[in-house]
Amino acid sequence: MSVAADAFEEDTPVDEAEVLLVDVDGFEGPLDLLLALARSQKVDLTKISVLALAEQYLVFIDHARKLHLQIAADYLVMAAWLAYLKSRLLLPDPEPMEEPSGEEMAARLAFRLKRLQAMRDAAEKLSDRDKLGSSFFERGMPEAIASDRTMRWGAELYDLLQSYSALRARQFASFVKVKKRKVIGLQEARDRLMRLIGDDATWMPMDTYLTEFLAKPELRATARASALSASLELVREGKLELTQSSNFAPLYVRRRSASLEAKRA
Amino acid sequence: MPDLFASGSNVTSLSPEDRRLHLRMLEAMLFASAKPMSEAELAAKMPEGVTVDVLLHELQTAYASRGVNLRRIGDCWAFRTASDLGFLLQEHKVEERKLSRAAMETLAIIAYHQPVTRAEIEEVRGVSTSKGTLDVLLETGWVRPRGRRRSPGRPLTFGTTNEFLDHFGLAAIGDLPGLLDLKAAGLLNANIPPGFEAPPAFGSEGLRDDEDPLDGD
Amino acid sequence: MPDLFASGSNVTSLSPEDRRLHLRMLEAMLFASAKPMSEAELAAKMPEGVTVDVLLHELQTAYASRGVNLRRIGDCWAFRTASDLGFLLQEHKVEERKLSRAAMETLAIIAYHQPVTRAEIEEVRGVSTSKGTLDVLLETGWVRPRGRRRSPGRPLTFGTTNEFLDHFGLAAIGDLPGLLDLKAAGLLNANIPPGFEAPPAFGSEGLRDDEDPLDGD
Repeated sequence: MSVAADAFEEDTPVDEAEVLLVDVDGFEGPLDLLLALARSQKVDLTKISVLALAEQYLVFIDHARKLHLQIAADYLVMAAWLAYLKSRLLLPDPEPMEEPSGEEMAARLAFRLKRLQAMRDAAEKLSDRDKLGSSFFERGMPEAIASDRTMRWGAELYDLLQSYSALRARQFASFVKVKKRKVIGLQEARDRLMRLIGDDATWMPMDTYLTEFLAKPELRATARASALSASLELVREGKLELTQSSNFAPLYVRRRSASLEAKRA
Repeated sequence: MPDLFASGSNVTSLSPEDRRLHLRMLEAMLFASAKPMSEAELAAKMPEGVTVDVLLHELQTAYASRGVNLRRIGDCWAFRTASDLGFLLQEHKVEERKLSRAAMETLAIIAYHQPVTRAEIEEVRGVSTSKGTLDVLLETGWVRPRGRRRSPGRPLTFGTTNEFLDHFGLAAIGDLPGLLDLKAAGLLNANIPPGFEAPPAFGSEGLRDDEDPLDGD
Repeated sequence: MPDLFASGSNVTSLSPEDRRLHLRMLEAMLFASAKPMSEAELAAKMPEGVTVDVLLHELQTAYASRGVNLRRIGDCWAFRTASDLGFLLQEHKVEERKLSRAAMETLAIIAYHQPVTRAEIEEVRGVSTSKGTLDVLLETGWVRPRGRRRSPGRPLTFGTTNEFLDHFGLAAIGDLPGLLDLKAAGLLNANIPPGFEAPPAFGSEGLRDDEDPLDGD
């Protein structure tokens, strides 16, 4: 519940690394920054100069970069877009193209700024309203004469959604547990091979030494993989020999005779 | 519309506006209070020198013929339903009871996975569902047996009712948020493994291919 | 004392006694319940054929100048104290959890743009909605999923509830402050409305309608 409680105060930053100077300054993304800059032009939002605004924004971002501040990607995307918009506004529009004209792009941006401002004003007006429980009140003594009582089951949609998501979240956890397969480690495979092969210098299929694992489908892959890796290591150390008649044919293994001789010597 | 307060004053020393305001103040306080209020309590909130008892009697007279009366209870005052209309409140004494967590979860599973058998519910919840839980849900009227699964034992399948949609303000079962929606709304914190979306919620109407009607047995 | 019900009837087909009884019944039910009651709930308790909405409007007018007002809340009605008397009732004040600026902004967008999808909310705000913001709004009970947009992916749409109207003292969504102005200005559209003027771009060639040439100084 602490997450929800925090959200009442402020949206919680997702990642420390994303906390940037521009965010620290209290901006909630490029549009918010643009709106603040537009207001600094101190004119009616319908009369802002989008070109001047684009320049202000680019200067702001440039300044932040000179201070070697990390700037979130969406601010940079907006900067690139505004630089493009600027060029479209300054240069006469070329032949009519597929994409909207500079003027149309500017109008679109101005519209979004005005709409965001309108929603902020609306939020403020809502907050300022007389509200239930603070300016006006419900009946303090709702009447409930007891007798013949019927029961009504209370449940909100929120409760239903909350239960279902909590339930599913629990399952994701167990889902992850299932994925944690048993793995035969390299060391385990190596010890096993050495132990089972012992002094046997006859060629035996590698699988012979793995029968116990191969019986279990979920262990087959890991047992083969680690046995192969371990045997390669043992070959390198001069303790085993491996052979195979062709691609994908069974792999044969035996104790290396040289080492046997060496041991006997 | 004639005004309740337009005339009949017996407090002549005050301007009509003041008198009107004082009556409104008393009305509001008596309405919002969680218990009957004494004259002293009321007077403490009124401008000095207001004769509360005179005003209260005036209000009492005004409300005497109404659906709600101002009643004197000991030395306190409270609004009460007119006694001849008590029969109307039969349903308001309804006691609202919260569903248990187990019942809420079972309801959610039935809503999202319908048609679903009891064994399937238990599999999703990971615990066996007590008989009482399903009974409670059937009692709410939000859940109903839909049919029988065409599988060994022909178990009953459960689904939701129109009352369920009504209660939760949904136009159709398909309007229940899916897992991605729940996650987007911040309700689901877990990572959703790929391919683990919510099962498609089927309409509560009609039987599925693997279901038989209830009266078929 | 003049009687509230003595005249001004617009239900002439009924006897004055019947009309008076019906008004009393509505008063009693609405006074007894702290929660808003729907017209359907009220009508269910009334004799058949009674036009509840006419009577409710009549009651509303009668109570308009009183300490307690009858408020319409969507398709529901409830008695609430007059908001200018809130100062008397501070002891009943409910501790209100303060919504963050982001949550308030999101709530306003949902209220004014409903039905609205999460992607549309994000488009208006210019940022992705943090996890938990919608969750908090759903938990307040002021916001609910309404349905799904008929577009690719069938995203969930959100809207406000009757509790939202009740809390902010609105009779209907149409009463949201400034709603008509915003609509007229095209600011509730997803797309730029026709005729929304492109603001003058500095340094662009040629004069605009609102400019005069710099003549010979």
